[in-house]
Amino acid sequence: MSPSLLLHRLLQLLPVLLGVTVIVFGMMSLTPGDPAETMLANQNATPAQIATLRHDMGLDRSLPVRFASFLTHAVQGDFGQSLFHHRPVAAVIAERLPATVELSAAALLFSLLLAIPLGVIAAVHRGGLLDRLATVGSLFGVSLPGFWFGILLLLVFAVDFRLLPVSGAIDYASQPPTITGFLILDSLLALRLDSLGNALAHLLLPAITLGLPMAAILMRVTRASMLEVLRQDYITFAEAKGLSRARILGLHALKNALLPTITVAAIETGSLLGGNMVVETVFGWPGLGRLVVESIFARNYPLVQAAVLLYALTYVLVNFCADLLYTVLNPRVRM
Amino acid sequence: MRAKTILIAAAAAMAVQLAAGAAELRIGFTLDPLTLDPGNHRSRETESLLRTMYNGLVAHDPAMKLVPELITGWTWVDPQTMEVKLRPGVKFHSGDTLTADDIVFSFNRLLKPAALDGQTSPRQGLLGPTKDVVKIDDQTARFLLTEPWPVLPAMLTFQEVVSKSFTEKSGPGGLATAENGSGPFKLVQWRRGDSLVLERFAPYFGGAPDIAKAGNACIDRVIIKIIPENASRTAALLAGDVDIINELPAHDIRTVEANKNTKVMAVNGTRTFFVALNNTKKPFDDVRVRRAANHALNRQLIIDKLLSGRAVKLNGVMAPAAFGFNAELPEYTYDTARAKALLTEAGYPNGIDVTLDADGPQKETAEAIAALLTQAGIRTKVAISDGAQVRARWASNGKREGDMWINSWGNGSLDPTDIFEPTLQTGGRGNSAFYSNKQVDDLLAAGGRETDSAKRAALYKQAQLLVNQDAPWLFLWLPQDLYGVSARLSGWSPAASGWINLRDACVQ
Amino acid sequence: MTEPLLEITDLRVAFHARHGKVRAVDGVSLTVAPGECLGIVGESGSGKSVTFAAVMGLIRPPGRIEAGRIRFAGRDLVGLDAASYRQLRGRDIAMTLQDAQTSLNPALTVGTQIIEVLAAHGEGNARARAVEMMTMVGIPAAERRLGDYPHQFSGGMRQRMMVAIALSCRPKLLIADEPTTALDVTIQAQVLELIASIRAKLGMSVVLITHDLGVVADYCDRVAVMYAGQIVEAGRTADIIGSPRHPYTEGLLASVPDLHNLDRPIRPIEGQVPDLIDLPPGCRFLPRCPKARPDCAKPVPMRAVGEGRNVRCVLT
Amino acid sequence: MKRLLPGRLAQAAALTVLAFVLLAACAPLVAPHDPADTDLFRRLQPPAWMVNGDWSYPLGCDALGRDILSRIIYGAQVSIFIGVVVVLIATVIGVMAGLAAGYLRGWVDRVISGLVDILLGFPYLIFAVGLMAMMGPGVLNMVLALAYKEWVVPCRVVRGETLAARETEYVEAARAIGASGLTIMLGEILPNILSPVIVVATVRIAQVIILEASLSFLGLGVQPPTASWGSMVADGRAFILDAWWVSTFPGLAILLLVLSINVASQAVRDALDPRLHD
Repeated sequence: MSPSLLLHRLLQLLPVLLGVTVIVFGMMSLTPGDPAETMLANQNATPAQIATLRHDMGLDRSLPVRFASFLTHAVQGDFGQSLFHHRPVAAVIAERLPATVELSAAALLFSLLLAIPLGVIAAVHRGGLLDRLATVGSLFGVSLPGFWFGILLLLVFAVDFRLLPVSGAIDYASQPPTITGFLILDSLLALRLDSLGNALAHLLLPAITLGLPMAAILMRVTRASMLEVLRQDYITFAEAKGLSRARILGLHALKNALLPTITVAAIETGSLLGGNMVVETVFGWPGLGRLVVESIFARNYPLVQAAVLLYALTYVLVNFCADLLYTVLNPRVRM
Repeated sequence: MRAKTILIAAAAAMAVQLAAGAAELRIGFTLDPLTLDPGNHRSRETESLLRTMYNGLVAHDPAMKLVPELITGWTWVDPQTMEVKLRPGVKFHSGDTLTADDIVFSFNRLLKPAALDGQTSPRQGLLGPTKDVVKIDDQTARFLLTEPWPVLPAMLTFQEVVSKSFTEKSGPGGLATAENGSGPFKLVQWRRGDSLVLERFAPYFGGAPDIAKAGNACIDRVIIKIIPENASRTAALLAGDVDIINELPAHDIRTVEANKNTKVMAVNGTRTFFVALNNTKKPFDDVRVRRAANHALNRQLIIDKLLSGRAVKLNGVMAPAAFGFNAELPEYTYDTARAKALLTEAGYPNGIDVTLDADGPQKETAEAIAALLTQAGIRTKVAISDGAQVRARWASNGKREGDMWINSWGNGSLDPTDIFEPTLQTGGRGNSAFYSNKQVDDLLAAGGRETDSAKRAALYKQAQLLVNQDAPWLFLWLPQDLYGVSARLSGWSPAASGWINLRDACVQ
Repeated sequence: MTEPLLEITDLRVAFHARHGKVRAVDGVSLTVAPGECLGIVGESGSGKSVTFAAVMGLIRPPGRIEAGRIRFAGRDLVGLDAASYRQLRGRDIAMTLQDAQTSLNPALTVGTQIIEVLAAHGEGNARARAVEMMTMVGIPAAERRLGDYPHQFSGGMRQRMMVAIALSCRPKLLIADEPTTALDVTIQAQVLELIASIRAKLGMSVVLITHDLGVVADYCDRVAVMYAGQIVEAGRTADIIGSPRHPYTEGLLASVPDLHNLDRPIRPIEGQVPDLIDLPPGCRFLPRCPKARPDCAKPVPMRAVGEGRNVRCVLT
Repeated sequence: MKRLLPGRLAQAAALTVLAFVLLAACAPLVAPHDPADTDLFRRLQPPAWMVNGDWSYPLGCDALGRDILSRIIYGAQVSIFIGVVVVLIATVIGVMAGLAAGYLRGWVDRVISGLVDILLGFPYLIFAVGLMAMMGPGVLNMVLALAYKEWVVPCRVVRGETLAARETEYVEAARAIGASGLTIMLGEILPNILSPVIVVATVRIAQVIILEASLSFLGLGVQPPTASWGSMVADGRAFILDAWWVSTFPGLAILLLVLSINVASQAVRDALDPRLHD
């Protein structure tokens, strides 16, 4: 992909981000409830004090003024102050972001590692016992409400067997030195095996809970596209060439069959990011999703706006990366 | 293979913990602090956590009696001037000595407009008519009021003292993420949304001498893990991951008690639960209907079943432990015949149809109340919305459209000014019943000014009686605060204030 | 006569479908001599491709070889273990498919696709051999084009590439399945000439599966005509083209334009290929045969009617 | 029908879906109790086969002593209603938008695709939570909150298929004889792309039922005393330590229905997709 085309693609994202901003702003301003009232919920305050608070929160300005102010500041990377934390929104989000990214990436990895082999096996044994087991088994993933399944996992593995921790991202004693803020990465960079193990132990159950529904979807996509690919002449030809089964399935078939899987995985990142908030609550995971839901309920407008913008940006970038990967896998669309 | 590696690594991690954790206490707590700045929040949870690191001028002893903490005592120079004498030798975690300058600085941050980097402290309202705090000498400061406000010492329990030099040094917003209190523990790390790690502060001044066993903390390190989901928090306790959890749900009491390594601890709370009845709209504009509602509800049944008996019935607004509590208020006994008679008398022989508003956390209770009221002829529908939405609907300056709202009001100071005035005075911010009784208003105003304790108590008792007769609310109960603790914990007991006082906690 | 390179005896292949058993190949016997080119002619669905899929060992469930023997270079192939079969495929027996467009993997470079065959069969110096092979089939600048993807080749070049891949291990037998259908006439001729010339150079046998009798006439020593899973007529090409004995062969010949006698009318065969489930025991061409007789409804055996010539028809 | 549902598993799945629909439709006849019948003395009563169980409440009672079986039966109405209605609305809108975008191209496509991109950028749950907070709770608002974004899914599918169908001979033929755009879209293209739409719709019904459960978990569920399965699991999860049955039975109901829908839809998919037939 040429640099100018890359730039063009990136420029195309701007209207999407603007649209997202407008919608969030509109939604939040139409939502009944007031952050100042929420902050002082069930506590005493005089009308004058509430007015001061609303002024300090910037709520006494008209909507268009607020929107214009948000926009002009946002393009400069300033998303304002988080109303309840009294710190810059960017800082509050940045603290929570690594955990969410780590969890989402782990869930994505888990679902890909589970879905692709299962999808291939199911397609190869189409209609057979393995196909049915894989299909029905994977459907369990998509059929369970995540929060309920998460609590069940937690009761079994953390409370009954005590194999894994109940909540959090890492134990204090096992913390790696902060280099990037990503625990797994930092553990690796610092060569701290104990930290890595501890971080992975904390990560395992949330990642499974979050990744399972996606794994089910991806498995179905892989299975279907694998079935399609396996009927292609080039697979017959590869067989006629006397290649090993592993090479035929693993290279000839999979390289073609993965295209739809990647597209769907990128689209499903949206639900993965959304699913975070449920899983994070259950596992006490210090991520962004929980913060965003709390912020919606507290009417913490600046934080919600910035976070949704970030989600949209992530989504758009993930899909952009998927497109790039697509061109690698599929030489025909290389430009 | 991967799973095996993880298990080995997890085991290794646990081993590390055990070696280092001889005197480490872990707490499962519901919410992350919003900020570490004691002057810039209105969150009870944040305050509970900050109180492990910061001290106030005044504290509560286990019996909720006011005791001086950073000061040796307070004296009223006149009804509008209170003088406090600083306890000598109190050290901040930075090693600096706490002086009157710090007190003046801390309170003026709260009082003065735009004192927090251009913003006004949201805690300003908690200091009522206090207009200024001035230094007399290094050990003495005075609170100047615009009108008599005897509840000031009780209200001072909500404010913590920060270091002037540290605050100025750490710059705008600096206190939001850094801590320099004078409490028994100092902050080592705050991993946002995940945990707070505290360590014992050796030069701690020992705390209020009026609270037994003043001295240094027993444990070396505290790890406060944030676990918002109730079931997960209980699970963490049962799994031995934490030693104390707050907000133990009443229905988990049995499970926690059945586990040999855990037990339940309770303390009488300070939060009054009630159903606000819209006094300005049919049918609850009629006192007979409001009384009928009070007779129609079997409160004891709900307390026994939903709250596992861990609450006391209330016939008014005040908690039994609060100042001026009127223990002789008549009770609206559970009596459906009486309720029906009152309804008929008010012109509703066929009962009434009403809606009970509630937010998510109150759903179960609201449904139970609605079911019981319905059985008694007050056919009640429940409407659940998110908290901000219900509050907007019931704002005192709102449209007053609702029928009933299940609500609660905290009273950490255990003084009527903090609960009676806002919820039942005409136009009060929390007066969601839109109740207005001139006599009550006058009594509250007088009580707010009265400096003689006995007279003041009498005024409030009289007001409680009037409210009881007017029944602006469906009176409910005052629940206990429940905690789950592990058997290896000793020396700790929960406080009615909601603070997690960890100074005396020890672990085996 | 020398020992045949490939000998198929009474091969039966069936596919199990939900509503019954499809007898795709029903008692096919044929031989291919070393160096010989055998044409297999028939409409689609006649079982010609399935027969040679069976030879390649590529019958997958729900298909199954029910009976018969396939001998190749002195080895029995039916029931051969998968590993041995894999060694055989691509090295001793190679196959090209109808459409090079779809038979080359779009996601892999042609270099990968040719070198991997050589590597899979333990041939040393794979890269050089690949270039050599590509040059031999007439791909210019072969070395440079190894890194190209199939979509960067023209249709004819793709077909040549496929031939190069198939022949890279110098097989004893090449099965060319409809090598010409997807191509225009000029390229068709080029590809067939290519196969013919390499056949001469390497001395390999070729099985040319096609529905085009013209192609067979130009390139094949012998021909077998298949219909509904059976061979209905087989013999030397000249004999069969010159004097077809089976009404189906006659029909086939009548349905293609005769370049030497353009005045002859083109007559397509009426009717359709029968459903291969629950076939009646008699002649399978019976429903469409213009010369049908009552005894056609009885099973019709294959009969020798001259030197190396067999016909399955009661008329002969 | 036989062609549509190969395999005993798919048949069982289809029967299960049918059974749930029937159960929902005949709830008042089938349910042993009024689902709102509250009695705190029955609070968290265990299922019949356990100690203190009672066969008049076979699956036990919830926190307010309501019969779990009856609530599951009535809850089927709500969950299936939400799933079906959301997907129905979304499919109709999505098909229209997708057809228009794919067939008309130009600015119509740019506007619709732009909107789709914007909506896809929102995590589904956050969008729904935001809308519910804006509109307030209730089944109808929940349907709207979910449908606002759900239509994007069929829209993308239809747009892609329409783009492909646009170039086919039958469409060109129709254009050649002067058929109007609307006629071509609805008469020629739509019937030919219906099968992927149906497949996507069946799968999405299952997804929407789960989403509804997640909204309940976040405190934005249906209004009491109505129970959806999602709200039952969400409310019951609090009791999972000492009364597993409160959340487990509705959870199993969701599992069974969603599983059945998925298995059946996969069979429909395999049957409708001609490319998978040899």
